[in-house]
Amino acid sequence: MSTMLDVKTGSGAVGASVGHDSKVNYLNHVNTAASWFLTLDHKRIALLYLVVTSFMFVLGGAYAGVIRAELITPKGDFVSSDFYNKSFTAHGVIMVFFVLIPAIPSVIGNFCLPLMLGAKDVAFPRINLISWYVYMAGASFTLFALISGGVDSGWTFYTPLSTTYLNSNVMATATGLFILGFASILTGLNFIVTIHRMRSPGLTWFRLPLFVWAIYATSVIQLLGTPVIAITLALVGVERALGVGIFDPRLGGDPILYQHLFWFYSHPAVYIMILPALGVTNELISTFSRKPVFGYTMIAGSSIAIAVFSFIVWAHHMFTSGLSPYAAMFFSLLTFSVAIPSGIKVFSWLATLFQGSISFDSPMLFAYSFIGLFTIGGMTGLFLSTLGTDIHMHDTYFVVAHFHYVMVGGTIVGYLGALHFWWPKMFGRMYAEFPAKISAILVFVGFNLTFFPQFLLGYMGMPRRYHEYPAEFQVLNLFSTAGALVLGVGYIMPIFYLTWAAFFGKKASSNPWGATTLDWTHTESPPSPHNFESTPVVTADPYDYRVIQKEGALVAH
Amino acid sequence: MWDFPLVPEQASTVAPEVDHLTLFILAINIGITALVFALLFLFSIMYARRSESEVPPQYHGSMLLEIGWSIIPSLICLVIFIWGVKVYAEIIVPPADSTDVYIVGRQWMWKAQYPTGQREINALHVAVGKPVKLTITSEDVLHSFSIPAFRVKSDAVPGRYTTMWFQPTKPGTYHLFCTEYCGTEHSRMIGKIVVMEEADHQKWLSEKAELGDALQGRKLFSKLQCVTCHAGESQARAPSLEEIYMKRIPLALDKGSAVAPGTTVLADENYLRESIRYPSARIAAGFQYPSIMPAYDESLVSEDEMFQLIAYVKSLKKGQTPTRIEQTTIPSALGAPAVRK
Amino acid sequence: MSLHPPAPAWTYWANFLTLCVLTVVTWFTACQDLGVMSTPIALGIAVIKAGLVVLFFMHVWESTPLTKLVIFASLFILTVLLTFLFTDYMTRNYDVLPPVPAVSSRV
Amino acid sequence: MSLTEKHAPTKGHDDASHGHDHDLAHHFDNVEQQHDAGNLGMWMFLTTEVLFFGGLFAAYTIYRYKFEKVFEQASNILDPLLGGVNTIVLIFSSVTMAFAVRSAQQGKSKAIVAWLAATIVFGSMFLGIKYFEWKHDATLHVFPTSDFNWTWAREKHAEHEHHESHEPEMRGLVFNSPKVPQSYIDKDSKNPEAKQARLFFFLYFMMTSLHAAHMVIGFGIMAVIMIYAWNGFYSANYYVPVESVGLYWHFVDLVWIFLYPLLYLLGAHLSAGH
Repeated sequence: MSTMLDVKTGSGAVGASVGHDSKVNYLNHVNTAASWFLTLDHKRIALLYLVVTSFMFVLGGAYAGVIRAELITPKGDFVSSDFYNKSFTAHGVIMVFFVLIPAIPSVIGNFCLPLMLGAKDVAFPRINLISWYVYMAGASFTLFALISGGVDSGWTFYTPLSTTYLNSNVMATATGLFILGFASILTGLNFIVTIHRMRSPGLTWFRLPLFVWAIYATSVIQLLGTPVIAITLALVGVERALGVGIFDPRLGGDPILYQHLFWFYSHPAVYIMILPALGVTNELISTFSRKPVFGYTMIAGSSIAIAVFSFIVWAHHMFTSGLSPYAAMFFSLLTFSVAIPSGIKVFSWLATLFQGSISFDSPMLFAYSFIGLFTIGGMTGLFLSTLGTDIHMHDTYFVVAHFHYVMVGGTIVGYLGALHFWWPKMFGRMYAEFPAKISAILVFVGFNLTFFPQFLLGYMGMPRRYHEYPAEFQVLNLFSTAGALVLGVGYIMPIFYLTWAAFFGKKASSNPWGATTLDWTHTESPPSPHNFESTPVVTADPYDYRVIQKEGALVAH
Repeated sequence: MWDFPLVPEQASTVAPEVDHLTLFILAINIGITALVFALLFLFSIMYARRSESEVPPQYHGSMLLEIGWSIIPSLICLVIFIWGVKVYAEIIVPPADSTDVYIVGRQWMWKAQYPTGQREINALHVAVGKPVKLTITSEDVLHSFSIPAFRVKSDAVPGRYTTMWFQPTKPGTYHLFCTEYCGTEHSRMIGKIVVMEEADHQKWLSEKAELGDALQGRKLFSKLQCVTCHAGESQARAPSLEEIYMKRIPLALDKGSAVAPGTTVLADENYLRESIRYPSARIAAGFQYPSIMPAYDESLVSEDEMFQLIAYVKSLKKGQTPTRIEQTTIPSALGAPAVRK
Repeated sequence: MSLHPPAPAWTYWANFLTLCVLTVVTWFTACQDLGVMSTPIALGIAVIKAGLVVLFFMHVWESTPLTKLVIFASLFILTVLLTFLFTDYMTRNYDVLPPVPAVSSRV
Repeated sequence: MSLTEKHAPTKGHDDASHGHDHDLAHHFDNVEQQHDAGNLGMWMFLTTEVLFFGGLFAAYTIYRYKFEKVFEQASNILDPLLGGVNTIVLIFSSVTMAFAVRSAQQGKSKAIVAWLAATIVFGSMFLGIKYFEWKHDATLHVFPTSDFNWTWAREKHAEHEHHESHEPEMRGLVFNSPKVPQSYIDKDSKNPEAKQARLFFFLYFMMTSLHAAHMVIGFGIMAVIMIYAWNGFYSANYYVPVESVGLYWHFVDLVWIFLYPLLYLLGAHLSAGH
């Protein structure tokens, strides 16, 4: 009974449950270079991803710093326009393809999915490792492109600019992204098969933690969307190499077709980024309010609905680009369909908190931050799906602010929440709570200070991707840059205290938060190399906090 | 430093419409966001954990609530959508009496030309209260012609025309931006929209006047020997172009094509342009495929000249097709050229 | 023990012969001038052939509902891609809504 | 892409001592689970392949809609008879592949090797015919590079149709494309249909070469599987790799079944009378 109380504090005093000092775990059972770089263990592969995505995040953040520094003054006096264009391209490419898309599925998903399913590993451990190497190969090409001169097409590679008019490294970048696509596909494939085939006895679909549903929906999009961007980038490459005009109007091609194919992937890609974060939030809200997620079935269904709807709304990125007005109306109407499942999730979380027992540990602060920012990001999407207002706001800073609220305020904050939540499980050690709370607050405040002014800038008409801008926009841009500084501090802090905690933190118990899913109740912190001593048998719904109390299952292995 | 604007100038007839819709959506935004934040705050205070062994009631959902928060947002969205389409229709459909202005974008400048021949770069002078319809294209990459004060925007797509229109309501100078990323100097592809009182605008027009577009087009029409076939007679080898603009043209059915019987095409700027660049693409009923007309690509008819030809075809009234040997007088409807000072 | 009992060999040969016949049929019909119907006929035959390959060579005839769902999902998304693209391309040349009366009469 | 996830008994994680039977990787509970996972994984992979080719099919559909007549004329340049023969050759390789999988289900290792070898032979025959088609295409100057010439292609194609003289150029393996006279290049530069035809041939070469690349990759995987099969690696309990390469090969067949009418038969009626 009272173990939960002790365990919760995560202090070293929880001797009752923590006897793993001497135990073999996945981190210490063998420690050669080969055992890391050729590992087939999903947990170690997750850590490999953690290291490279963190590196990429810092790199992409540095480019964001260049952008914000340049925009302090209206004149282009900090960097040249060429370097500015290369900076926002690099920022976009790195953040979208190398951080946001893989972050939660490849790090958190890889680590938690088999644990949550009661499986020894993912279905195809070797393919899991291969996908990390494919990611590395893609990253190498792209970094090579950046180092050897950069690319200035924007992350969208719109034709005919990217195919005919630029002489920067479009080819190397496109090749990198083409390769990277396969990493994404292989991860998604692996997860779907794992969820279908590797569940523990008794773990029926509606007993799955909601994070698993979210990862499932994400994987479906990865599987069905990514090949289209791969072939589209291949066409861009071939067009550049051979001068075939598939997207070049001078040679009979249609540049709008490129946009169609590009957004057919890149709109669903937004949901590849946000769905896992939505899944993480379910876990956090439930755990820290000790209540089952309100409306489980609706939330699970809404994840799948978002995955399906994401494929039918892509042309809302093209309302001003010469799309037929009839198609514009069609896609505008469909776009609203995505709003409904997103709304369901937010309302359900509120209902989960209602009458809960809420504790404000740092992961919960990130979850709160996520709900707030995701709500603002989602609601401002209404302006952009509405035809009458999108015409004015399209390609302005309003759009920039909107998608940063969703992709950074949503995905990155959700990712930080997930890292703080599962860090004790990953490394068996607790981080210091105080700096974590400070970081959560700094990220929230800094984020809003950075991006809220951009809504106003956008409505004023400031176009995106501008190196110089009219003087009247300067004040708001100053706010934005100041906010970026705060945000930067909020992001850098966790790198230090989490890394420190991974090696020197206090020992964590197997279930410091009192969570109810298999990853917490049936594994050690850190888990043993094969996760479970014996295959767990599931007999109850995922979020039942009474069971935990009654059976004292927190410490039962 | 603190007097900076937060809302752009409302300087066109659609601007207030867009702003009303924006305010409506904003109200819904603020309402729901405030609700979410308030509940988060309230629940955090009311239900903060009181003891470590506390177990709250475990319930799993409420069908009524869940249906409620699916249906109500759907209805709100539907209202926003319908209103949005209504405003969109205003934004994209120009009034019948709009003045035409042709816009060509290129890296990194905007060229504007009036049917009466005036040309300017990175600027557009228009009269207050007069609707203006822009026909836009690009010579190289994608651009986007954006006037925030008018709440309108349209991409410039190479190889085809897009249109937009506005009716200024307030004299002044407003920003013109390129909002589609177009390469190194993208942020310098800016200009100004000068809205003048009508009398001032007339004065400006007469000062800047050159040979009218339609007249230029007429010269090209003779120079390129279009008149040889488009003779305006029923026995001519090519369709008459008189009063063809905005008519529905029945298309020729030819062997193996999937053109359904009775298919017509609207003879708008895009069709006229296509028929000059790719004559065989869509042939009027009664004429042979492939077209006997040579195709006029960019090397023969530039984008600027294309606009002049189209302006001429648009101005062509019944019986005005010139004979093969130039002898008719210039039709007055073409906007007689003012003499330059 | 065998996971799946193999299908009788003659089913494969019968399938092969049907596919060959259909190939000849599609070649023959394509050489006739069938006007607008030629493409639908050719694609219809291709769909039948594809169906035979999927059902018998790829054993979907006797596979789990999940496999069928997977196939349906990919074809569904492919159909969305192909058809939704046409909402743009097929309506580009329509009249853009009825023209509005002149401004002078509106204001 | 073979979803080979079986570990040899001594490899894999260091707990091979759990008493698993020989055919089972450590993280699976039983052979059915292992087989179903592999099978599902392969189907998942094929869905991505559908969408991979789907992007090209989408581009094809749009341009065919826009440039309908030219696409028919361009398609007419291709030989529907050779394409048809190739279709049947490829279908036959699918049959041999189906028998390879059938042998695997029965646990007959040597038969797997034989049927896979037959599949490679007929697959190679397909590529061989393809090679001679491309070689003919080279003489017609339809490769969608700057060398493309639509005027030349139509003229030479018409000559071929009249003289029925495919023979001389079929000899030898070297691609041989005579130089196009300047007058043809000038004619092309004034004819926008040349650009549209070039788009058709771009799509034709892109799709068929992507298809061919898939076949070559398939050969590689089959070769590896033949070695494993020869050494008795597969059994009636464990044949996921054989089944997966089978699914893959049938998919390659499926793509061709659609490419054939879309590319070769589109304009076949134009020369129906000759």
